[in-house]
Formats: sequence, C-alpha cells, structure tokens
Amino acid sequence: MNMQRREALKAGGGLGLFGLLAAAGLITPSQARAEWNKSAFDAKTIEETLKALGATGAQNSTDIQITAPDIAENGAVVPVGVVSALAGVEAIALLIEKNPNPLAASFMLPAGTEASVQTRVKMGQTSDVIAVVKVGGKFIMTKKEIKVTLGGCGG
Amino acid sequence: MNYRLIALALITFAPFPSLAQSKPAGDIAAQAEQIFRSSFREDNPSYWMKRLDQDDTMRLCSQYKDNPPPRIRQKIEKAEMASVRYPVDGKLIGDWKEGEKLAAVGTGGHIGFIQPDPPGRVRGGNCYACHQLAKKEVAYGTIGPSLQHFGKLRGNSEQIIKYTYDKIYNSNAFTACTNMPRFGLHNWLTPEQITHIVAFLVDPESPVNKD
Amino acid sequence: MRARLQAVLATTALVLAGSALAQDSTMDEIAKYREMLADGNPAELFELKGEALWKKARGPKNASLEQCDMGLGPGKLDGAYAQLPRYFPDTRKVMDVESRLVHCMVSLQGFKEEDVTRQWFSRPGKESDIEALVTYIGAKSNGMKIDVPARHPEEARMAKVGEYIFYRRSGPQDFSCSICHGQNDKRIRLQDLGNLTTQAGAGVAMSTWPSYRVSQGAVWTMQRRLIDCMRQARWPEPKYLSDSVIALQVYLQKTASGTVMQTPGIKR
Amino acid sequence: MADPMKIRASAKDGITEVKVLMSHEMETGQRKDSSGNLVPAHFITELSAEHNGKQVLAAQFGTAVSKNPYLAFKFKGGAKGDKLAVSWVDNKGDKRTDEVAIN
Repeated sequence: MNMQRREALKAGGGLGLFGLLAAAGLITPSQARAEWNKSAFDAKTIEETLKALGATGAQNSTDIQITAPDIAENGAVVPVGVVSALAGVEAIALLIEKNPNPLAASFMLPAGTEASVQTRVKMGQTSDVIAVVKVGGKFIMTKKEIKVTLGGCGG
Repeated sequence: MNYRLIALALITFAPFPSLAQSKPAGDIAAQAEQIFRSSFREDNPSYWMKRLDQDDTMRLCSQYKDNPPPRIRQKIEKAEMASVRYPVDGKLIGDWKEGEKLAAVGTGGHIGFIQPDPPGRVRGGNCYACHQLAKKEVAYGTIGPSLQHFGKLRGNSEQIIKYTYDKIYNSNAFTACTNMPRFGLHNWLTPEQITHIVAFLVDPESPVNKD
Repeated sequence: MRARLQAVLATTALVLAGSALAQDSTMDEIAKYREMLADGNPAELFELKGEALWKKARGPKNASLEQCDMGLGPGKLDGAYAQLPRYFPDTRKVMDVESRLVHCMVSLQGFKEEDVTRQWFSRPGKESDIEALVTYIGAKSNGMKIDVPARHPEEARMAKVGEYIFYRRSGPQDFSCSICHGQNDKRIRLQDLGNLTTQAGAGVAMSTWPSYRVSQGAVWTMQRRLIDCMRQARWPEPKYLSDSVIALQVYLQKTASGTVMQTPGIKR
Repeated sequence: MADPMKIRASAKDGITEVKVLMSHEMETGQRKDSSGNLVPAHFITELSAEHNGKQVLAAQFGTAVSKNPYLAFKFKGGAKGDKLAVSWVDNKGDKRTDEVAIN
C-alpha cells in the first residue's frame, strides 16, 4: 500500500495533497493549489525565505500581532499565533529567524477565513519569530522575540 | 535471608550504635531496603549498583528525614569537614568563565538502559537548577538561596574564598543533610572545577557580581 | 559601621525588589505559555487511541480488555485509576494501574508479559500501547477524588516502604526524592516542585498524571515519571512494574487522597 | 497507518472556530538515533480544511512544526451540524482525512 502510494506519488510528479485529493474526488480541481513550496522551506536565511515567498521588501507593520509568550518553557513546543484586524488577508507565513530553515509554516486563507491562526513550533534557541502577511497583493511583517529556556533537572 | 539482612543493617549502623535502637519502625526499614534493592535488574553492572550504597551521612539523613537532632548534626558536620581536599597548587580561585559554563550544565553521570549519557559527556555543577546567579539567566531554581551578587555582598577575602570552596566541596560540612550535593567528596567536580565556580561566584568581573 | 550595614541592607533590599519584579514577569509569561498549551493537549490523541485499543479484540485469545478488573470489578473503569494502587486478592499483590493492565493483557488477551512490556514507553517513531491505554484509563477517573486509604495490611506496608524510599539518599549527588519534593514553593529552573509530603503538593502531582511531556513529545505514565526521577538522581533504573515504584505510588496516592483527578496533564 | 486526528469545531456568533490535533512524528531529519545515524525527515507537508466541501484553509508545514501538530483557525459562517473535514499528507505520501460535525 505504502509502496504503491509512493509509486503513485512519483508517477504523479508531485501532485501534492490537493492534486491527490482532487484525483480522489475529495475536492474540486479548482481548489487544488500550488504544491509544497520547497525553495521557501529549504531557505536558510530570512532574506532567502522572503524571496522564495515572493515577499522581498515586506514592510514592518503594526497591523499584525504575534500572540505568544515572551518565554517558552521548552523549545520543542512553542505556541505561536498570528492575528490581524486587516480585511482581506490572503496568506500568513511564520518564520523563526535562528532555526536552520526559518520558514515553519504558511497558511492560505480563502475569502471568509479570519486572519487568525495558531500553531506550535520548534525553536532551537531564543530567537525572533517573524509573521509575514499578504494582504491586497502586498506583503507586510512584524516580529517578536521568544526566549527559550532550559528547564527541569537539566539532563 | 531476613536474618542476614538485619545483621547487615546492624553492622552498617555500627558507627552510631545508639541510633539503631532509636530508629523508628526499624523492621519496616529493613524490609523496605530489601524491596528497594530487589527492584533492579540482575544484569546492572556492579559499579552502577554501588551508587545505591549509603555512607553514614546518607543513612542518617534518610533515617531522620533530612532533620537530624543537634548531636547527630554536629557529628556529621565535623566528619564531613575533615573530608575537604584542596588543589595541589593551593589556589582556590580559578577562571570565572569556566565556572559560568559549569554552572549551567545539568547533564553528565546518567546511567541505565533508557537514557544514559553518552561516554565523555561533561558533568556540570547544574547550579542554576537550584540557585539564582547571573542576572541574565532567568531560568533559575529556588531550592537553594539566591546567589546573585554573591561576591558583591560578601567581598572576595581569603576567608570568603575558602568558605565558598569548602561549601561546594562538601556542603554537609556546614549544614548536615542540606539539599546540596557534596560535589568534591563524590568527585563529581574536580578541585580545579570547583575553583572555577568559586571564581564565578566571587570575581568582581563575573556576571554574578557585575550585572 | 552601622551606617555601612544599613547601606548594604538597603542595596540588598533594592536588588531583591528588582529581581522579584523581573521574576514575576518571567513567571507570568511561563503561565501564559502553559495556558496556551493546555488548550489542545496532544495527550488527547493517545486517549482516543487507548480507547480503541481497550475495546479491540487482540492477542492470542482474541479478546478485548473490556472485562479487565482494575479493582472495581470486571469492566468497571470509571474511577478505577483514582483508587489504585490497591491489593488484589487474585494475584495476592499490591498492583498499580500499569501492573494491573499488564496482568489483564496477559490473562485476558493471552499476550506474553515480555512482549507487552517491551515497549512500555514510547520512543520517537515507536509508540507505546501501554501509554495510550493508561491515558484512557486515567481519563476515566476525571472529576473523581483520589482515594487510596491503604487500609489493607499489604497496602499499609507498601505505603511505609514508599515513604522509606522517598527519603532514601544515595548516589553521587546525594539525592533522595525529598531533596526536591520535600518543601513548599520551590522550583527547579522554572518548574514548580510539589511538596509531595503534603496533600496539596502530592495532590497536584498525582491528579495530573499521566501527562504529555512537551520536551519528550510523549505521554508519560507514573511508572515512567518515577523511574526517570531515579535516572535523574543518577541511580540505576528500577525495573518496570517493580515493587519500589509501586510502593512510592501507594505512599504518594495515600498522601494525595481527596484530590480531584484531572488528566491527562501537560507539562514541560 | 496514521492515527486519527482530534478535531473540535464550534460555531458561535457567525464564526466557526476550529482546533485540530494531528498525530505525527514531525521528524526533522537532523536527529540522530542511538547508533548515531541521522533519522530521515518525516513530516506533514500540506493540510487542507473544508467546510461542507468548500476549502476554508490550506496550510504548508516545514519540519519546525512541533511533533503531534496543533492548528487553530476561524472562518465566517458554519452552523451546528455542518461538516468540517481536515486532510493532511506528509513527505512520504502518508495521508489522513477526518471529519466532524460542527457543534
């Protein structure tokens, strides 16, 4: 089963989830979107990541808020949310500056979906977390430092 | 089997024979020790199992639930003070930067089959687990007192330096049955490593005192 | 001399006030972190999985665990965890939730003990049925009070043995359980340490395990918690399901009795 | 075979709030096993949520999303009893779809 699936994936030439779902009749082809953005997830710096997202030159904005604690008890699970009161937000990307690959996750928001997402990420060390938001075809961003602490007995 | 254990218990209590009688629920203690000892795998290397052996201080602290009566307290402190050894060059203050590293390291010395430390893993003092030290480290414990500005408040006289060294080497020489490990006695830290932590605590340039 | 002492004291007071403020904000942020994690505890995934495992016919005897007697009678799971460990006349032993679960997997389902306990805790990529099952069993006691009076002579004996082990110091760091868990309002790094000798402290601890450990990405059972405490003490590990670990649980559950269960917990 | 997700979807004042927990290792590809070998990356790459068949969120994950991923979001509309489905696929082609009724 797994092998077959892998073969199917290969044969599909990277149809991605939405291609597969469309093929399975789970969603209509119009809903199928771009495949996984490898170049953005493989990027090693903030600049490279922004470039791969098409967001080079994103302006700092106070219209986005990162909801997260200032200090994380453990770097393996750090809760981070991005919220904006702006109308018409199309996409949100979450970057962690000091991770080996900064891009952690990206979200495409169809019309009617609120600009409010929350997830949990791994952070290797204390770092700025950056939220990049696409609204009205333009990119804006904000950042927040999250301190990662050592904890427990230490071993 | 049981007789043998009781006999063993009597022998091990020999240094303080009067205590064996005053021991609360002595019978359950012998049973409990047997149950405890039989809870480990047969194929544990003997040098692992040795870590379950108790010296007189450990045994007394356990028996009195960390609060020995004054007479026992004094005995323990006197005996432990006699154990302190110093670096060959006699210098009790080392490099605070090395001490700062050791204070933050909580790994080393873990044994067992589940998650042992890899060979050669550095053993630290893990000071921050229990003490506040440099201002910049917010993740500190409170089992022990805050040591922030240790040197700033106490100075760095020879007396203070010796006290600090001795206390890290053998905490029980000052407070019997304290929660603090006897780092020097157990060779957990070398005398040289202890001098580095002393420096971290008393050196005016150390972040413990400077910030 | 006096003036100098006063100056020193004043400085000390200022320093203490300043660091107390910084510390309050640190602990506020840690509280925020914990709050954000509590809504959406990954342990719920294991609770679901445990329920499925409990009800599924498995093993050489192709039986489910639904007739397992966790102390309240065959198939009676509600509130069972809160009353364990207890003495079981059929095995003539004091058993905790895990030793009893394994007993049922062996006697009802026909598994070999060594097979079901091989993966008693999970490793990355290797999940543990026992962790999932214990999470499910634990949640079946939510809202109920821990009730381990240890009145049976064997239970009373095990409570005493547990108390002995709790205070037993040894190893290259002079540790015992009581070093970290014998006082009120202490922390190791930023993690609160319960005083397990009091009902309040033992209550907070015992009512929230099994717990999802975010640092480990796994649910930990009480056996795992206690065995790892001993590893951290730099002792060898006691065997899974050994009497030492069960005795400690009797002592702790007895002390915690009266506290309302709220599992699965989520911890660093 | 991937384990089920846990999905909570609740409608209130014209907004549906969705919270999803996924069972997944989210292996980074940088961790070494006990014998010192790198464990290959294994992580959810894409996720889609549909309300009554209409997509309300598409997400792409990297290896930095925590083990057993959590995701929460909100969309306008949705009524009690409506279907809310979430699907994911990982870099090895494993996939999973679960569906709940909004409450």
